[in-house]
Amino acid sequence: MKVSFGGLSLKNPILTASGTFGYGLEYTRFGELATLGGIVVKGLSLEPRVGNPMPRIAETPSGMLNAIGLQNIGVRNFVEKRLPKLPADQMAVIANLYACSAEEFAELAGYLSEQPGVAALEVNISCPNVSSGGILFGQDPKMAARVTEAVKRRAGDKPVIIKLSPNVTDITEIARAAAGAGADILCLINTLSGMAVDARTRRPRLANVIGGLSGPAIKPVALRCVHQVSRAVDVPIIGVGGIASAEDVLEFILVGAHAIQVGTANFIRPDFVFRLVDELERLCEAYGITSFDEYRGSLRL
Amino acid sequence: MKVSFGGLSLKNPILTASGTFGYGLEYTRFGELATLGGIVVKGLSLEPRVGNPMPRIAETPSGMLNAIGLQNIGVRNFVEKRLPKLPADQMAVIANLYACSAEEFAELAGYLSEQPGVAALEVNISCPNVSSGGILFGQDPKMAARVTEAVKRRAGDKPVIIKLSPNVTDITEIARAAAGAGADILCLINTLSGMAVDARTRRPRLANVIGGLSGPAIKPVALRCVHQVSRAVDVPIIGVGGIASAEDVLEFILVGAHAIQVGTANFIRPDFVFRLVDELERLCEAYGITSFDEYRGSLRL
Amino acid sequence: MTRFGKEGFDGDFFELVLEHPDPQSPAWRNWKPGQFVMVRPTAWEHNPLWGRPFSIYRADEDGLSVFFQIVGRGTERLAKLEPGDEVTVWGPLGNTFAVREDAPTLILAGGIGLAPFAEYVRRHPHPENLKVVFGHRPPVECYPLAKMAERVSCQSCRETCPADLDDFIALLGRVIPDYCRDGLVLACGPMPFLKTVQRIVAEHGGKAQLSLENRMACGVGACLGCVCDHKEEGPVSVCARGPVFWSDEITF
Amino acid sequence: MTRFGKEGFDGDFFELVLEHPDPQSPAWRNWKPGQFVMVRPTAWEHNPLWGRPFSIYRADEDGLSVFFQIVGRGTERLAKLEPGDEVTVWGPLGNTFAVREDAPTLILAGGIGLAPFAEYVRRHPHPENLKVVFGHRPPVECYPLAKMAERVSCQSCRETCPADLDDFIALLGRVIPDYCRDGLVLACGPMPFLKTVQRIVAEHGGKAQLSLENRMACGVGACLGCVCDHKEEGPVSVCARGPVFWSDEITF
Ligand SMILES: Cc1cc2nc3c(=O)[nH]c(=O)nc-3n(C[C@H](O)[C@H](O)[C@H](O)COP(=O)(O)OP(=O)(O)OC[C@H]3O[C@@H](n4cnc5c(N)ncnc54)[C@H](O)[C@@H]3O)c2cc1C
Ligand SMILES: Cc1cc2nc3c(=O)[nH]c(=O)nc-3n(C[C@H](O)[C@H](O)[C@H](O)COP(=O)(O)OP(=O)(O)OC[C@H]3O[C@@H](n4cnc5c(N)ncnc54)[C@H](O)[C@@H]3O)c2cc1C
Ligand SMILES: Cc1cc2nc3c(=O)[nH]c(=O)nc-3n(C[C@H](O)[C@H](O)[C@H](O)COP(=O)(O)O)c2cc1C
Ligand SMILES: Cc1cc2nc3c(=O)[nH]c(=O)nc-3n(C[C@H](O)[C@H](O)[C@H](O)COP(=O)(O)O)c2cc1C
Ligand code: FES
Ligand code: FES
Repeated sequence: MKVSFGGLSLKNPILTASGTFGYGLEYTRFGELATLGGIVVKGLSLEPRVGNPMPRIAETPSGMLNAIGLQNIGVRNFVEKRLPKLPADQMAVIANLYACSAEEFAELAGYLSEQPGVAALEVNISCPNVSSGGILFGQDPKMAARVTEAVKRRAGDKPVIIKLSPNVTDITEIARAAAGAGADILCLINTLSGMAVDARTRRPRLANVIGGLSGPAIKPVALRCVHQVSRAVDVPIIGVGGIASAEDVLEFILVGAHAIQVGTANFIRPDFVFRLVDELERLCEAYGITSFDEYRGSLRL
Repeated sequence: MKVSFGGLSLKNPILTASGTFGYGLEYTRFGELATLGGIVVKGLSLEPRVGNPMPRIAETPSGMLNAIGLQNIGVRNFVEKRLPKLPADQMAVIANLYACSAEEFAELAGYLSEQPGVAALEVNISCPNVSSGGILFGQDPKMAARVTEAVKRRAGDKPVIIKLSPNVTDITEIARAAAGAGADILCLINTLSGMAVDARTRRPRLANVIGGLSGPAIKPVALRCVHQVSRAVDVPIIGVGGIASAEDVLEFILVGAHAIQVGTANFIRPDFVFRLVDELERLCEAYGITSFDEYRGSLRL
Repeated sequence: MTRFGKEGFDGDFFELVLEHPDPQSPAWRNWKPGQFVMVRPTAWEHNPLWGRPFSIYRADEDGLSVFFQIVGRGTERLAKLEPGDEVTVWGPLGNTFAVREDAPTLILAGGIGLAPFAEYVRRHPHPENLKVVFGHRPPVECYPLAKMAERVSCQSCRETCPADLDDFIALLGRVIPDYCRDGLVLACGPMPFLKTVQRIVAEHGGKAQLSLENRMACGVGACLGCVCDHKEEGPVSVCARGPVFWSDEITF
Repeated sequence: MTRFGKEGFDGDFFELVLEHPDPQSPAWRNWKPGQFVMVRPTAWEHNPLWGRPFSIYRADEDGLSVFFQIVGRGTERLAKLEPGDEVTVWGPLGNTFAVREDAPTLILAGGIGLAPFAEYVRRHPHPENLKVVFGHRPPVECYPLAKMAERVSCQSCRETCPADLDDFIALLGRVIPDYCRDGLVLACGPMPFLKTVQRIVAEHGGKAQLSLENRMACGVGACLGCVCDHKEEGPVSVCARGPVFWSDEITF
């Protein structure tokens, strides 16, 4: 089940998605972290952040909306207090970076590049660029390239993963920009922009009004994005979006992903991702898949 | 339940969405067409079209993908053979226009503008512009404006509805372009671009590989789009995307829609939309909504 | 629309008996074998999204029933329905098999494709003109063949290994020609089976009707999701123009 | 993870009895009232998506049970579970109510907020120090109050019109102060109720614990979807840091 790509080497292709698995430690009572390919921790900023007001989450058909707003303990707290408790020598601990300017991103990268326990840096560019009036980094190829370069310059030998937003006219354009700027790996997709309201009380269901849609509902969009990007660029891809079964994992690999992340499905049951590792093994056997390298991108068109 | 906007006057705000209700006649055995606000017929092109190869549809979590590819009997066949059988004097028959160039769109509009039974023209700009190498009209504000103008010029006194694609970085930009070019009404959203594959056979589930995602899964995206556009332009909006209950109808009106369309939910049961009219009436009563004009856009932010 | 009773055949096979939606309506009083219904339990909410099409197996005062096999998510859930669970049913939908009272008629069924023929056989005024050839993988007891065999000549052929399939195809090659002169061939079953029937019938210049089982969403000709290629009319809805087609009308 | 039995109280109230997931584990052997479990039937697939949090009502060799009221989609479906249906349960989660054996302790419950106190009362070594004040809308028989009243003094107050609510608030205003000197107040119920308790306790300088019922997705402190505002720590997860908070620690 081992996979190696873009400078990352994983026991298996299963990672947890940022924001849905805390800092990993929340799940130690439900399974053995070391059995996973790795985990991506909640988006880290230079300073601790309090996030958005409540309510922050809403259920939707086969999915959910969140507007957590990047509440996190800050990158230093993470490195000092959480990272040492993670089995970082047995699985990949990937830091997810959240910032509002290319400089902040670079600073985060510089700091994290020196932490031996961190296997890679995942850059969340689905965040507003304060210096461009709130347009998201991930929605503009030039800005995406600038952030990628800035992070890459300071990341040392850590692989840099750029996590793309699906809320764009042409995701391959952003992917090309990030790849051109030196991204080692692309991760897609982040959440779709969505909203929910209560017709009776006339209130939005999220205090932030607009939030990110995730879960099985968005799987068709995520698969399409991975498929398109894997044909457009020559950079390995981590697929994420709606994965809720071993069958789903294979679908993402089939359209070109090297590894996948499980996000919202962690809420279906807390041991979901641990069970998924076993299920994937069984399913590969059932389908006669002996090599992910052979299977990857083998979609018959 | 009556609503009037943009030159349209409807018995109630409930329409059926293009491509999901045939030419209306398929449903006469399941309900009284005249009880609906109106119907939008399957996309019509100048000449009959055969559409895409099979398979064309796939089920997804709380949704579906389609790649019908605009199979239709052609606009003349529709006007001559189907339109006369519809109760066009008792509900709005809206023609949905499909073409691959602004000229074709204009020609369709010109022909339909002379048909008394047609209440309005809905322009599907989620189609590739052949003369621009396949970019969708709906993904470029300039092209969207050009099509709008071309149709508007030939539409006579028929209200022109521009139906927007959600597969864009900023839907308000396209909305502004269409509004600026004279659209009487905007309709949103068309389907999200998505795909599905079979991990075992390694084949795409749609012969066309990529298709359009619809159904309850996309409702949060549709609501967000209607919310954003209703704040950005001063043109009335028809909301569509995932509506599957009277509660959903109210949600769209709450964020600013004047009317709504029911698409995929017609497949839940063929009398769905007929029952919805009654349910909406009951729900308005339960929630004490006496005027849609008061309720519309009254979301408490 | 209706309520529910259920009779388990062996293993994965079920007769789902529903309250008859409307026995007195003209459409239902005149229904004929080959037609189908869309079935959708209310509890599905929007997942699975679509109803599932099933041939009408039986429809009388006692109820409406379909005979189905578990093959996926939808049928698995149908098999778990409990009496009292609400089910939406729409139909009768589609067209019907031809009946040529005096013509020797060969019925070819593959697996669950047997379902529409149960009533066809029961109704046929001259059962002596009918012959059923039935190919299947699960044991024959899973299917309602015994009842049919009381009225007409039935031959069944079980596939347990790939070689059996060749045998079955050879069998088709032997029987079909006899019905290609002045007879009628009717077939329902999986796609490869229908293709074989189409080929053999074409080779012998016979007349056959094939019932297709394309995936359906609306069931009423509105979504164009279920089309097949009609030689003259182009893509036509299997649900509305079919599900039964003359073998030489369509290309697969 | 577990299987299921169910006992309907009046109307919309149910005790859902599940096979105990793991009675011998240290976490379960040491569980205390105030803690909760996440409950999610397997058949939900991904709709509803999240498990639902419920206070642990009872947990012993005979099983694990929660006491719930139908308020929406999830609880409606829970009420329809049949014995044998598979349910995923994770817990015990969260923290617990304080126990001050010798302090006069006032238990304030609004509606279904009574659930966590059933076991609290049963376990308390000095029931004579406990008093329960219970506000509710459906008839009191819907709730498991009678059993509690065998052990401790209970006063209940039904709200049938808006004026009753004022009466209940007045009652709270009269009883709470008595427990504000050297006593303890524990409260669980709807948000407006908790706010009232918080205000009155603050006015009288007392100590109270409030159990919050925020919407939850993960239940384990990972998603940050359920946070409340902690005066010192900022937003904290109700599922992991709570659900029980000292009244003066948090702002609503
Ligand atoms: C007119 C008509 C009459 C039918 N009559 C009967 C009947 O009497 N009894 C009966 O058991 N079945 C009948 N079928 C087939 C039945 O509709 C399918 O078995 C059912 O829809 C499968 O649903 P599912 O959710 O269990 O399978 P899914 O989970 O949707 O699919 C499971 C597997 O079956 C395949 N599959 C599903 N539906 C079809 C299809 N329509 N065509 C080809 N492959 C498919 C899928 O590709 C997949 O591999 C009929 C179909 C049609 C169109
Ligand atoms: C720690 C904890 C312990 C709980 N203990 C119990 C218990 O013992 N017994 C019991 O019956 N309930 C308890 N609850 C509440 C219970 O979780 C909700 O009633 C349930 O999740 C509702 O699910 P639903 O799908 O039926 O409602 P939904 O359809 O999701 O919602 C229906 C309505 O209820 C409201 N609602 C739903 N959940 C909450 C919530 N958590 N907070 C505020 N409003 C909500 C919604 O806004 C909506 O108006 C507890 C909650 C928490 C967090
Ligand atoms: C509650 C929640 C919090 C999230 N927080 C982050 C985050 O901090 N950084 C990030 O890059 N993505 C974040 N995401 C997005 C997920 O990592 C993932 O890209 C997305 O949810 C799609 O995958 P899924 O459908 O499997 O959940 C969050 C998602 C959820 C549901
Ligand atoms: C099978 C199918 C065919 C469709 N055909 C058309 C079409 O011809 N023209 C068009 O503008 N939209 C078409 N649509 C899009 C719908 O009109 C609608 O915008 C979309 O499905 C979202 O609404 P829903 O979620 O209620 O289905 C089609 C949708 C489906 C599912
Ligand atoms: S299923 Fe919709 S046209 Fe046949
Ligand atoms: S429910 Fe996820 S943090 Fe509390």
